[in-house]
Amino acid sequence: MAVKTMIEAIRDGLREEMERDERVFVMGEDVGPRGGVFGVTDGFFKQFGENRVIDAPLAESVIAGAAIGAAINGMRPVAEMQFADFSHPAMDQIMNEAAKIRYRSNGAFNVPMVVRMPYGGGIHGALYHSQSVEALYGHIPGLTVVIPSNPYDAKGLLKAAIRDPDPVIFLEHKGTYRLIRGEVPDGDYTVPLGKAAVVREGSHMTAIAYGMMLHHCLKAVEEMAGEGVEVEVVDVRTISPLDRETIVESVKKTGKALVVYEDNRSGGWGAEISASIAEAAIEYLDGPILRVTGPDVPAMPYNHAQEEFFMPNPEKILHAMRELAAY
Amino acid sequence: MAVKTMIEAIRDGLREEMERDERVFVMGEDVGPRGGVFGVTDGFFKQFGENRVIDAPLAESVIAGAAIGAAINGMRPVAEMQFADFSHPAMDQIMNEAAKIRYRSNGAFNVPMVVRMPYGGGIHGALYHSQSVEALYGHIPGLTVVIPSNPYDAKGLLKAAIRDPDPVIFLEHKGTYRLIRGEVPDGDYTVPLGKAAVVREGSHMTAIAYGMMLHHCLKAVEEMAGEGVEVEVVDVRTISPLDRETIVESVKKTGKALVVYEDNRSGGWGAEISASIAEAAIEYLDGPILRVTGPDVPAMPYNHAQEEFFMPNPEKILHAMRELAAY
Amino acid sequence: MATSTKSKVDSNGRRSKSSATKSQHEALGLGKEQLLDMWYYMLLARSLDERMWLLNRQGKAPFVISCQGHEAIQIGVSFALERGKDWFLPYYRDLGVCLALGVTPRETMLQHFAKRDDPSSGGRQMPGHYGYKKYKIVTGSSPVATQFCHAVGVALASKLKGSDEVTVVSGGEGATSKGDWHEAMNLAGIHDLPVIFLIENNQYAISVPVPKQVAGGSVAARGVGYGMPGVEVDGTDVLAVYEVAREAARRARAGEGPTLIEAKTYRLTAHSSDDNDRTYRGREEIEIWRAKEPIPKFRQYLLDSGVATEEELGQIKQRIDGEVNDATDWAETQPVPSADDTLKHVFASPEEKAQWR
Amino acid sequence: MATSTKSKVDSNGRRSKSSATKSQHEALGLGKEQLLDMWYYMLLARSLDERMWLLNRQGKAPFVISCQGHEAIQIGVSFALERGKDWFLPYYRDLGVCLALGVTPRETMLQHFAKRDDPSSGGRQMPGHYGYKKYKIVTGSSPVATQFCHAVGVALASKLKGSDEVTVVSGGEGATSKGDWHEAMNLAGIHDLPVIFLIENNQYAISVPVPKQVAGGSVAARGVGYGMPGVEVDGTDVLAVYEVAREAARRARAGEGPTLIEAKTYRLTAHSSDDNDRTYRGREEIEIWRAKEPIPKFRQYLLDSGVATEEELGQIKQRIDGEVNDATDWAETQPVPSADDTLKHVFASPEEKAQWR
Ligand SMILES: Cc1ncc(C[n+]2csc(CCOP(=O)(O)OP(=O)(O)O)c2C)c(N)n1
Ligand SMILES: Cc1ncc(C[n+]2csc(CCOP(=O)(O)OP(=O)(O)O)c2C)c(N)n1
Ligand SMILES: [Mg+2]
Ligand SMILES: [Mg+2]
Repeated sequence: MAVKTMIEAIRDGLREEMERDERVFVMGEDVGPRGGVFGVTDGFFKQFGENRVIDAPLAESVIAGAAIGAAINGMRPVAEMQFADFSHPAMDQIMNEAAKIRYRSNGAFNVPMVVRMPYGGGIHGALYHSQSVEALYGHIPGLTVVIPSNPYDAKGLLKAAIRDPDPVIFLEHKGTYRLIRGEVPDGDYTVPLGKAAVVREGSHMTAIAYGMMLHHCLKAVEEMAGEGVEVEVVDVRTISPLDRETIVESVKKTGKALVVYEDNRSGGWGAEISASIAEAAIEYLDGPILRVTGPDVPAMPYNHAQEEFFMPNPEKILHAMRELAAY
Repeated sequence: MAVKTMIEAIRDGLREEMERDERVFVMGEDVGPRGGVFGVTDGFFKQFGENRVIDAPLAESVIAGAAIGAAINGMRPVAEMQFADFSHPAMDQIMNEAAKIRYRSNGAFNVPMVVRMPYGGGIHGALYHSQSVEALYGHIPGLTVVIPSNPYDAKGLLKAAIRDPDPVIFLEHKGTYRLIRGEVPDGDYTVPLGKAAVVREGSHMTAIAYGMMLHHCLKAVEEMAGEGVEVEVVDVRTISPLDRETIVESVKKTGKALVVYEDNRSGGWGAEISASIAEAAIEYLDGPILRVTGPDVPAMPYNHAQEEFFMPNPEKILHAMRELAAY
Repeated sequence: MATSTKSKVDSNGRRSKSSATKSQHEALGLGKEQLLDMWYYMLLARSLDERMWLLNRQGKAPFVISCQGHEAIQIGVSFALERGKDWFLPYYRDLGVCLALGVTPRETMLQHFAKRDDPSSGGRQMPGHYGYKKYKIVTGSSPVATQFCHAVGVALASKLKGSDEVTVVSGGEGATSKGDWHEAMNLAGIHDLPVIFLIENNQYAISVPVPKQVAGGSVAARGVGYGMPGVEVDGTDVLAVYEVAREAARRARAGEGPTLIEAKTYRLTAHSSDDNDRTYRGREEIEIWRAKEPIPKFRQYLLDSGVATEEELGQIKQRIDGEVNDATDWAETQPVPSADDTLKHVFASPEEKAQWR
Repeated sequence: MATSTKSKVDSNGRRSKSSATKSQHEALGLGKEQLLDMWYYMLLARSLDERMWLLNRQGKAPFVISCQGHEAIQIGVSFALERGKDWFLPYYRDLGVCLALGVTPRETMLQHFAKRDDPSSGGRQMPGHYGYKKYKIVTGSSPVATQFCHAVGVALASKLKGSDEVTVVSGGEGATSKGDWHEAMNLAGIHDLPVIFLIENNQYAISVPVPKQVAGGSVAARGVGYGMPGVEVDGTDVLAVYEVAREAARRARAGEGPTLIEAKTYRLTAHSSDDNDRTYRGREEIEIWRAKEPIPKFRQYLLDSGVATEEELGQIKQRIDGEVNDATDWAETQPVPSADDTLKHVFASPEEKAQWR
C-alpha cells in the first residue's frame, strides 16, 4: 500500500468513481483547467473533458440546485463548494430541497448527489475560509454528513457517498489536506457510511472527535498515556446520522467523556454527542461531559494570535483530559 | 391591563416602536396593504405610509441584506420573513453578514436590525410552513435569537430587540398567535434579552422549553402535580446567548431535567441545553437528561395523522415526566 | 443583440398574431381533434379547481391554491411537448399542466384530500405541490423558484446524455425576483441548455403587484441579458401560447438553447384559500380581466371558427362533470395516511439500497 | 425601451469617446490639478500593490489580492463622488478607491500586516477586506456579491431620510452570477434608488473566463431588464470611466435612479497570492492586455496632452516611493493584535449598549 495525503486519497477516490461510472461528473468553481483551488480535481479536465468536469459560474445555489436536477435525471453529480463558508447561499437548495425530496415525494424521487466542501481553520483563512458547518447540515434529516480524518477513510467514504442513493455532504478539513498522510490501498474499496470507529482503545476515559481535531486528540492521548491514563478515542466519521451506539458503548466502558470540536461551542455538533450520552449513559458517568471547542465568536480571525486563541489544540485538550482524569 | 393574543401583543409592540422612533420601518413580503399574511402589520400601511411599511419583492436575501445596509446607514429595520421555512435563502446574509459585521470590523460597524419569522407547526402547514429554525440561528455567535411564549414577553422582548444595537432573530410560533392570550400592559415596557424565566416552581424535576412547547409542558405539569410530582418549568425565552445560569440553578435544585423542543431531535437547540447541564451539574443529577422532541424526519407532513405523530404534545411530555419521576 | 443571431423569435416580446388569411389554428396546423383536446383539458382543470374550492368551503379540505386564469398558458405549453419524453417542473398553479401530461382527476383528488395513495406525496405535502415520476413531472416544494435550478440540472443531464428531451420549468412573475431564477437563467444561457422558462405572469404575488415586483416591468425583456430570446405572449390565448411554446421546444430540441416565455394573464381567485384579496385589489379590476379570461375566450373561438357546435361542447362538459364527480366521490372514500408511516422515506430503505445501482 | 425615457446614457453600452475637437479632459472640464491628483492615486495604488507582493514573497505577509489593471476604473469612479458624503461598498480589489477616498498608505499597510491598529478589522480579516467608517466605506466580507444587497439598503436609507447621498457598490463580473446581485438590482430598480452598480470586468473569476460566467457575454446588456441604464466603458481609460460615473452620480443625486456600469479591463496579476494563473491562461494573452493597461496609458495621455512634464511626473513618483517606504517601515513595527481581544466585539459591550440610542 502506498502512503498518501488526504488530498491524494480524495482525488484517487473521485477519479476512480468517474472511471467506473460515466454518470459521475463534477461541477464547481474552478474545478476545470485550474483543477480546483486545492487541486482535488487536478488533471481531471484533461482526462474526462469539459462535459464531466464543469466549471460553474460563481453561483452556489444553482451549483447545488442543478446537481439536484441532474441527479433526478439519472446522473451522479459531485458538486464542489469552493469553501464550506460559501455554502450558505446553497443552504435552501441543500436543506429544503435535496434533503427533503425523497420524503416529500413519499419515496418516488431521490437525489443521489454528493456535495464536497473544504472546511475548518488554522490556515490563516480568517472569518470566511475557516468555518465549520457540520452542525448546520448535521441537523437536517435526509442529509448524510461525513467527515473523514485520514486518507484511507477519505477515499472509502467518498466512494460510498457517491454510490449512496441519497444526498451526502462530504466535509474535508483543509488542515488535513497535505498534513495528514496514511496508507491507502490502490483500487476499489468503500468505508460504510454511518459508522464511527474506535481508533484507540483505553479504559479511563473516552475522547470523541472528528476531522483535524481527532489528530489533536491523539497527540494529547499519548501524553496522558505517559501519565498513566488510557484514553479511548472515537472517530465519529459520519456526523449524521450519528452512530450513537459506538459512542455510548465506549463511554459506558470508560465512565468519562470528552467531546472535542473546532466549531463554535454553543449548538456545535458535539452538543448532540454530549446530549446523547447524557440521555443513554448517565449512570455510567463518573464525571461531567466536558467539551473542548472553538469559542462563541463569529469566526476565526486572520491574525496569528487570535486564530491560535480560537483553535482547539493538543495543549487545550490535554488540559481538559487532566481535569477529567482527576475528577 | 387588557388581555391580548400573541399577535395583538406583537402588533402593539411594533406599532409603538414605530411611533416612538421614526428610524424604525418594516420590510417584507405582503406587509403593506395586505398587513402581512398573519396580520401582524394590519393597519400599518395606512398609519405609517409606504416609506415605512415596504412591500418587498419576493427575495429573502435582499430583504435581509438591504435591512443590513439600512441599519448601517442609521435606520432601525424590522424585516419579516413570511415563514421561517423561507429564511434559508437569507442565511448567508444573516449568518455570514449581519452576525459577523461588528466582529469583523473590530467594532467599527454594527447592525441594529430585527428579523421576525413565524415558525413552528401543528397548523397543517406541511413541510414548508411548519419548520423550527432556532437551532440553525442559535448556533451563530453575533445573533441574538428570541422566542417569546406569551403576549407579555412578546411585546416586551420585541421592543428590547428593536432597541438592541445588534441583530436579533425574533421567532414567533404560529400556533401561539391566536391561541395564547395573556395580560399585556398598555404603553411602554421592555423584557430584557438573554434572561430565561422560571415560570413555575417545583422541587422534583425541571422541564425546560420555549414557544408553544412551554404551554404543552405546563399542561403536563398540572397532571404531574396531581400525581404528587412538582415540576419546575423554565421558559428559555432567549435561545442564544443562552441563560445557562437559570437553567443549571434549577436543575441543581431538582436533580432531574427534561428538555422539550418541537424541532428535529438531532442537533436541536435542546441538545445544547442538555450538554450545558451535563457539563455543569452532573453530580446533581438523579437521572438521565431526557428529551421530548420532533422526530428526525425532514419536516412535518401535511396530513393530520403524520403531523400529530411529529408534534410533541402534553401526552408525550407527560409520558417522559413519569419515566423520569420514576427513575 | 445577443439573441437575434440565435433565434427567429422577436426577443423584445410582443408577437403579432398569426397571419389573418388563415384562421389561427389552421396557421398552426391544428385540427379539430387537437383543439377539442385542448378545450377538454382547459375545462377539466377549471372544473376540478372549482370543485376544490367547494370542498374547501365545505370543510373537507383545509387548503386550495388555484389555476383559474392560467388554463390557456398551461394547456398551450403542454401541447407543445412530447408526453412521456419531455420533463416538466411545475409550480403550485399548474394543475392544467399535470392533467394534460396524464395525471387523472382521481389522482388529483387524492392529493386534494391528502390521502394515503396520493402519488405526489402520499398526503405529506399541501395540495398544489405536484410531482409524478411516471409522467416526468418533478416533485416541487413550497420555497418559490428553487425549481428553476433543478430544471437546468435536468436539462444539463439531458445534454450530457445526448438525449433530445426538452425541459419546461414554470413559475410566477414573483418567482423571477429570486436569486435562484437568475442563477438558473445564467447557467442555462451559458451552456445553451434545452430548457424553457415559463413565467405565468398573473399580475400579483399574493398582494404585491408587478410594479413593486419586477423592475422595468417586463420579465420578457430580461431574456436578452442572458443571451436568450425573451418572448411575451397573451396568456389568455391558448393558441398564441401554443405557438411560442412550440417554437421554444423546437429550438431546445435542435440544440439552439433556452427560451424565456412571459405569458400574461390574471389570477381570477384569491392567492389561496388562506388569502383575502379584498385588502389589496378592487373588484372592478377583477371584472375587467374576467371579460378577457381564457375559458370563454377559447369557447367562443371554437364556435366562431366553426370547429365545434354548442352540442359538442355540451357533451364535453357533461363528460367532465361526470369525471369530477367520480373523482371526488371515489377519492373521498380512500384511506388516509397512517401515523406509522411517518418515519418512512427519510433515506432509502435497506431493500432500496440493495437494489440501487 | 424602459431606460431610454429615464436617461441620456445610451443604455446598450459602447459610448463613443468625447468630441475630438477638445481634448478629453477639457471636454470633461478637468484641470491640471485634478488630472495630476488622479495620476497620483493611480500610481499610489499600483505602487502599494507592488510592494505588497514583494512583502508577500519575503514571507512578511501571507496573502495579497491585487488591484493591478483596475486603477483607472477605481480612480475614475472615486473622482465622480463627493468625499465624506457618498457611500462606497467596495470589494477586495478596490485599493484605489479606498486611497482616493482618504485611506492612507500607513492604514493600508496596517491591514496588510494584520496589525492591531488596522482600522478595517484590527487584523481580523484578510488583506483586501476594506471597511473604514470615517470615510463611509462599508465593511466587506469574503462571500462574493453580498455587498450589492447592503448597498441598496444604504441607498434605501438615504432615500427614506431624504438625503442626496449617492451609494456606489462594486464587484467583479463573476459576482454578477450570484442571486444577490440580481435581487439587489431588482430592488434598486423598483424603488429608483440612488445607487451605482460598478462591475469591474477583468475577464476572469479566478480561472473561469467570461464565456463560462456571463450568459450572453455582456453585463451592461442586463441593465435594461431592470429598467436602468447599462453602460459599458473602457476600464483602462480613467477619463472615460470618470465621465460615465459622473453621469451616473448625477442621475442618482437627481432622483433619476440607479445605473449599471460595466468597466472592462484585465487582471494583470494572478487572482491572489494563492493562485497560479499559468494553469488557465496563456502568457501571450497577458502581454496583449499589458500593452493597453491603464497606468502607462494615462501617463502617455498626460504627456501628449501637455498637462504634465516628465519632470513633474518624476516628482510625483518620488513622493509616492517615499510614502510607500514610510508606510511599510512604520507599519511593520506596529503592535500585533493580542489574543486577549479575541472575544471582543461579538456584541456591543455594556458601555456601548449604555450609550446606544
Ligand atoms: C422563498 C419563498 N418566499 C415566500 C413564499 C410565500 N409565497 C408563496 S406564493 C408567493 C407569491 C408568489 O407569487 P408569484 O411567483 O407571482 O406566483 P403566483 O402565486 O402569483 O402564481 C409567496 C410570497 C414562498 N413560498 N417561498
Ligand atoms: C460566494 C462565494 N463563492 C466563492 C468564493 C471564492 N472566490 C473568491 S473571489 C472569486 C472570483 C471572483 O471573480 P470576480 O467576481 O470576477 O472578481 P475578480 O476577482 O475577477 O475581480 C471566487 C470564486 C467567494 N469568495 N464567495
Ligand atoms: Mg403572480
Ligand atoms: Mg473578474
